[in-house]
Amino acid sequence: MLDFLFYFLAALTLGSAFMVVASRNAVNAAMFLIVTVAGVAGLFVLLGAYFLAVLQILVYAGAVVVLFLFVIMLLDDGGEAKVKPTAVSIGASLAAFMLLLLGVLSFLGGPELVDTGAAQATETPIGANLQEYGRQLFSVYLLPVQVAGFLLLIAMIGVILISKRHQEEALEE
Amino acid sequence: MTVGLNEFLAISGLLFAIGFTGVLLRRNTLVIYMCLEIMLSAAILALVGFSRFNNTMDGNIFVFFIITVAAAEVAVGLAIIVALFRHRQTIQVEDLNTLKN
Amino acid sequence: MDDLQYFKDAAASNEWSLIWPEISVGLLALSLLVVEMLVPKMKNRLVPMIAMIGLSVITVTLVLSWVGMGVSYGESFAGLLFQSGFGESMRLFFLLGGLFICFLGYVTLQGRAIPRVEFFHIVLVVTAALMLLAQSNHFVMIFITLETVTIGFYILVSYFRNQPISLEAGLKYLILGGLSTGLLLFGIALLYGAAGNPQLAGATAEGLNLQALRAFLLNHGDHTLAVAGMLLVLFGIAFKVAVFPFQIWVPDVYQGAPTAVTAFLGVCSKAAGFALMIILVTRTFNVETMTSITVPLLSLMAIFSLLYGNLTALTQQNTKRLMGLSGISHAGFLLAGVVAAVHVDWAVWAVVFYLFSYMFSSFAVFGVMAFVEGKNPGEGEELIDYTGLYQRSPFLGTVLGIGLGSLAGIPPLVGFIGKALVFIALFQAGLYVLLLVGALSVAISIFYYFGWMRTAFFGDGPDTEKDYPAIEVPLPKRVPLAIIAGITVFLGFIQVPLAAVLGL
Amino acid sequence: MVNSYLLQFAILFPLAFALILLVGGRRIPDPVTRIIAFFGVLYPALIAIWLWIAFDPGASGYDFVANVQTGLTDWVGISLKTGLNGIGLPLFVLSGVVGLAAGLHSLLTVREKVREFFILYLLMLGGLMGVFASIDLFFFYFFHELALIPTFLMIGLWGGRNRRYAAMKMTIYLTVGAMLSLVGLIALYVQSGAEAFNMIAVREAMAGQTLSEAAQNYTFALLLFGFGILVSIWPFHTWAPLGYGAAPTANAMLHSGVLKKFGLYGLVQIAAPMLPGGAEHWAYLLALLALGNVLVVGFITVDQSDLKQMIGYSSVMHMGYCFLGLACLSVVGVGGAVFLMFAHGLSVAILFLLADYVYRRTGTFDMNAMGGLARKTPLLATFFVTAMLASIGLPGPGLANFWGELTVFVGLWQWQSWMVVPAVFGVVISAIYGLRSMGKIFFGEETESFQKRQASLPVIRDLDFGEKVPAVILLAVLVFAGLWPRTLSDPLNEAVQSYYPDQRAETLATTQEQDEKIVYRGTLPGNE
Repeated sequence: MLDFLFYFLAALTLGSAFMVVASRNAVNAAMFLIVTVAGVAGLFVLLGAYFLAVLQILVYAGAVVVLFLFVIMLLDDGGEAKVKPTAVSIGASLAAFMLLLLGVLSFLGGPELVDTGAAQATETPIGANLQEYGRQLFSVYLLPVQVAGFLLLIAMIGVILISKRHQEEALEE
Repeated sequence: MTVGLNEFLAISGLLFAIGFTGVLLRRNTLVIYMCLEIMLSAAILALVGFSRFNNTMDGNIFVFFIITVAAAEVAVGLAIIVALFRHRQTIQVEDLNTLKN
Repeated sequence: MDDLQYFKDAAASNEWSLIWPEISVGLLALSLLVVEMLVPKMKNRLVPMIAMIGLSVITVTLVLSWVGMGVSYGESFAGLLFQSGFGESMRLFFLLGGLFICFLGYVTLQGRAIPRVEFFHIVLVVTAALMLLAQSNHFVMIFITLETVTIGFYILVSYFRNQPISLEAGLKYLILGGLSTGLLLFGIALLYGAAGNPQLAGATAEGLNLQALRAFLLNHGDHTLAVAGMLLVLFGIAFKVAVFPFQIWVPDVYQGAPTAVTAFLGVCSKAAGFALMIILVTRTFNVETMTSITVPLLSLMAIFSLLYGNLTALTQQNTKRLMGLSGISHAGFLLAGVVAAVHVDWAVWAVVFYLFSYMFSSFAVFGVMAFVEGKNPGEGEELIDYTGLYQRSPFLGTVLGIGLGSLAGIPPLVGFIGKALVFIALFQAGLYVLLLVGALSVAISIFYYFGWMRTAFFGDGPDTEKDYPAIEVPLPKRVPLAIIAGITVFLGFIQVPLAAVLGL
Repeated sequence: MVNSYLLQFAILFPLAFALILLVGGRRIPDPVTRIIAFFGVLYPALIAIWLWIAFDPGASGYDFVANVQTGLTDWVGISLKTGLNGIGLPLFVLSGVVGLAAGLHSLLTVREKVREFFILYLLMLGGLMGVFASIDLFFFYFFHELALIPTFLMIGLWGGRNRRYAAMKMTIYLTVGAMLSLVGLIALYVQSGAEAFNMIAVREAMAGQTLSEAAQNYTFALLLFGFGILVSIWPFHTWAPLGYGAAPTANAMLHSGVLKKFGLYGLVQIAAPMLPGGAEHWAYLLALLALGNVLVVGFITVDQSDLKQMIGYSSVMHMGYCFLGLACLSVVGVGGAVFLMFAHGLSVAILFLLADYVYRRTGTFDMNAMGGLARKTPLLATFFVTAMLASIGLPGPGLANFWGELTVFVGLWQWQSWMVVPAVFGVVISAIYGLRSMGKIFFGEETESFQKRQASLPVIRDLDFGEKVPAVILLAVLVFAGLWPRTLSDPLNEAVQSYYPDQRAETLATTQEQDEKIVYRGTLPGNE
């Protein structure tokens, strides 16, 4: 059952990711992005990272993609159908894709990794639960949390700054 | 389940590759941005997978930070795209050609 | 009770006093927002002053604290940070950088209908993040500080929100920055996965900690995942420092960004990347199985950066793009120094010295650019706009001459010392090809730097149909530029102060 | 002890005065600028002459040694170590004297952008004093570049016709040469394994070991071609006449008279003694190139009708003799080369100076458009003839040049006898162009074009006091050195003997079976 779920989620994730790249329409792309994100969240569940799965759904599907959709509606761009990608760019992209694929396959074929599959964990050995997150984030990782706070602050300020309509500041001096 | 780390890594690698290809291939900046998010998701998936099979918590915590940052990045990025659209009425990459020699 | 003890232990290892400069800069950044609220009428004059004075005080205090109390070394924050002489000197570097960027921002933003306070706030936050970045010893710390810096730069590059050129540069930086973040993260994930693999002897639970990672790599430096991860991480950073072939974004972004931001990007962001390079290449990945890959790879990247940057800069007419392209060749020099540092210990200091020299000389040039440029996008940025600059403002002409001369590596300016140190390190490391390419690229760079100088100094030729106005620089604004130019000259003769800082 | 500080002050004074002028900005009125600049050029000259007197002739090593830490010692062993030995002394004196003369000349003649001119001039002078006073290899190079950069700027800003092209061409050539020599110096230092980057330490380190032949050869090649380009070795000489032709007089004097000797000095003091194997390997090629300087450039010189260009070419040509002396790698040859460097520096500086005087009176450098100047300006003619004869190397007033060339020939005779023939033929060439130029400018009838031009020129007068002073200073030192060479040749001999210990002895013993004792321990003129 779990195996089936894994393959189902994997197919879902990859397929919808592919559709994000392939779909002409930005709205469709965003929709498929939601599916991708949900698929990844599902995989998180399989990996026992329930909290991250919830976070992924909340932040990505709930906020990020909605933001995307919002912007797409707002901009109402004509779509990119008119401009076809050039042969060169397609070729380059395919080459890059093949290279990456090759890389992925080659390191998966490495002897060290094949063994790791044995390191199966049937129960949940690491406390990937909320309490453990709390402990870690507010003790060992307190400094990065503080920095992240500043990061969010400047991101917020930046968004307000950039998206304000041209309400000109009074010139002093 | 019989599915091991390798399978998760394969998914992650493929996801990364798809995202990367999208960044190179697409012309719509919004879609490019979505592809970047796919790449990030791929990295996250790899981290969570490793974290699970290596039995260490660090990877999970790292993912927490990554999601936080990604959200902030998207907000800033979309703000820039919207602001640019106001001036240019376009979000296609090839129209962004004011900067040149 | 158990939990309480847990937090107590963690709190004991978080020695916040060690990072007081970063905390002070952060608080200073917050205080700017408060000032804006409290005295909205005065903010445009008050805020830059507070930022600059605050940063100066922190800088002086930092230096005094070294003299008075010495420097502490070793891990702190449970291994998130690692205090070292290198970290201390980079702290000073970023403080000085932030200070001068505030000045440049003050000059650039003046007379523009654009909010000011946010600029200084973001610059300060980015500065604090940069300072932490240089002391990081943990991938979480590296990632979060690097991202703070990057997001800060997304905003700063597109700061002139009413100029499409600035927004366009911001978008380009955003996309390529996102790409590099992706590469970096995937690389980190692979390294983490390899290091924590319970099947391997010597696996570590702390795969994100650089020391633990290095201990693992000593045994398994040739592990496929580890090597792939290392390469991805290096490529991700290569985007930030803009070395070949990850330099494509540079000219556009440099041109579109406000001049103060271009300077910030060209100096501090680049320095951050190289600080990471030093931390990673010479202190983490410096195991034999990995250096056999990194040294040839980075050498090649350095060679191509040197050649690409210089050759493309030769025909460049836009000064901002010129600074960007020549910056690529400087990145090549720095990267060459990093490669040398793999073999020669003191070469790290050659790189840091070069960074400092690059900062002073670039700031001298950017400082002049901020005064020459006009208020409209693209105005006063072409080489031709510098025609007869010396006649129009002897002060700016002199500062420009000093800055460009130092960038070109001409004695007696500090840039020459930096280059010479890198050369010596390269020779000691046996990297003769790099050395020769470096020497060649110095010779090439003379063309465009001198071409610029020639326009500024001898620019009384036939192409002066347009009457260029004289530029008046009021005395208070001269002082920072004069100090920077003075340091550039002084350090060319006597390197004792800088050497003392680096020798911590 | 005090004298050691004097050496550093000789570098510091011009730089400090330049700084004062720079910081003072436009607030400093012109007369004050000139006074400051006057002391800036006077002090180094006085110090140079004082150290000449105070130098211990018996010292075979360095005198007046002082060491200042600049901060790089811990990493790469660089510190500002200064001192003079027998090879450095003549050149240090040369820079002081020529610097004074050229400075005085500019003080009286420069009219536009006075402040900028003297800032650059003083920078250049400080660099020059530093070049020959540095024991540290790094600062040796550093000061050379310090003196070089103002040269480019001064040519670009105050130069004559073709100045931009000349400045650019010079910049390219000299930068390439300088980079090559820097790489060579670094190669030398790192391979020697010395703890400090100075001549003494490197020499000691090199004495304790022998580098592989290949390493010696390529390191020496880097230095040879790097330094060679800086000294305008044939066929890399084309920048020199062009540059001197365009340069303001003071620049041409300082650069051709003193700064150019940097490369030769580097070869004599550093490259050849520290890399004997490499020197041996390249000596023959060097000698051939030097003959190219003497003959090829010599013929080109004869063809010149532009006075300044002609002097520029003749200076390139005479460098050939210095190279020839160096290629001998014997005490006699090298000693002669250094002595010739000194003498040539003075004589070429006078010639450039006098060329400027001629220009002021005739309004042209074209020798075909002058004539008969001797009748109106007998003193100028006397000076010119004297200087030209000295430059040719005839005995008499130019005794110093004569000693130098003669010694080079002696050294050459002992090494490759056949080369003496073309070398002496070179003297004939220089006699031809020298005499022709005298004839065209000063004797014979005034040409028509000159007569026409005179209408628009001020009345031609002979040298006034201000013009006499620099020329007299230079001539006096030249004559003094010619009449009493011991003061320079004794220390020189000491230094050269310790650096070139019969390197050729073995080679020659087999080929010529002569008594090396007499030949190679030969003494320099005035030392009997």
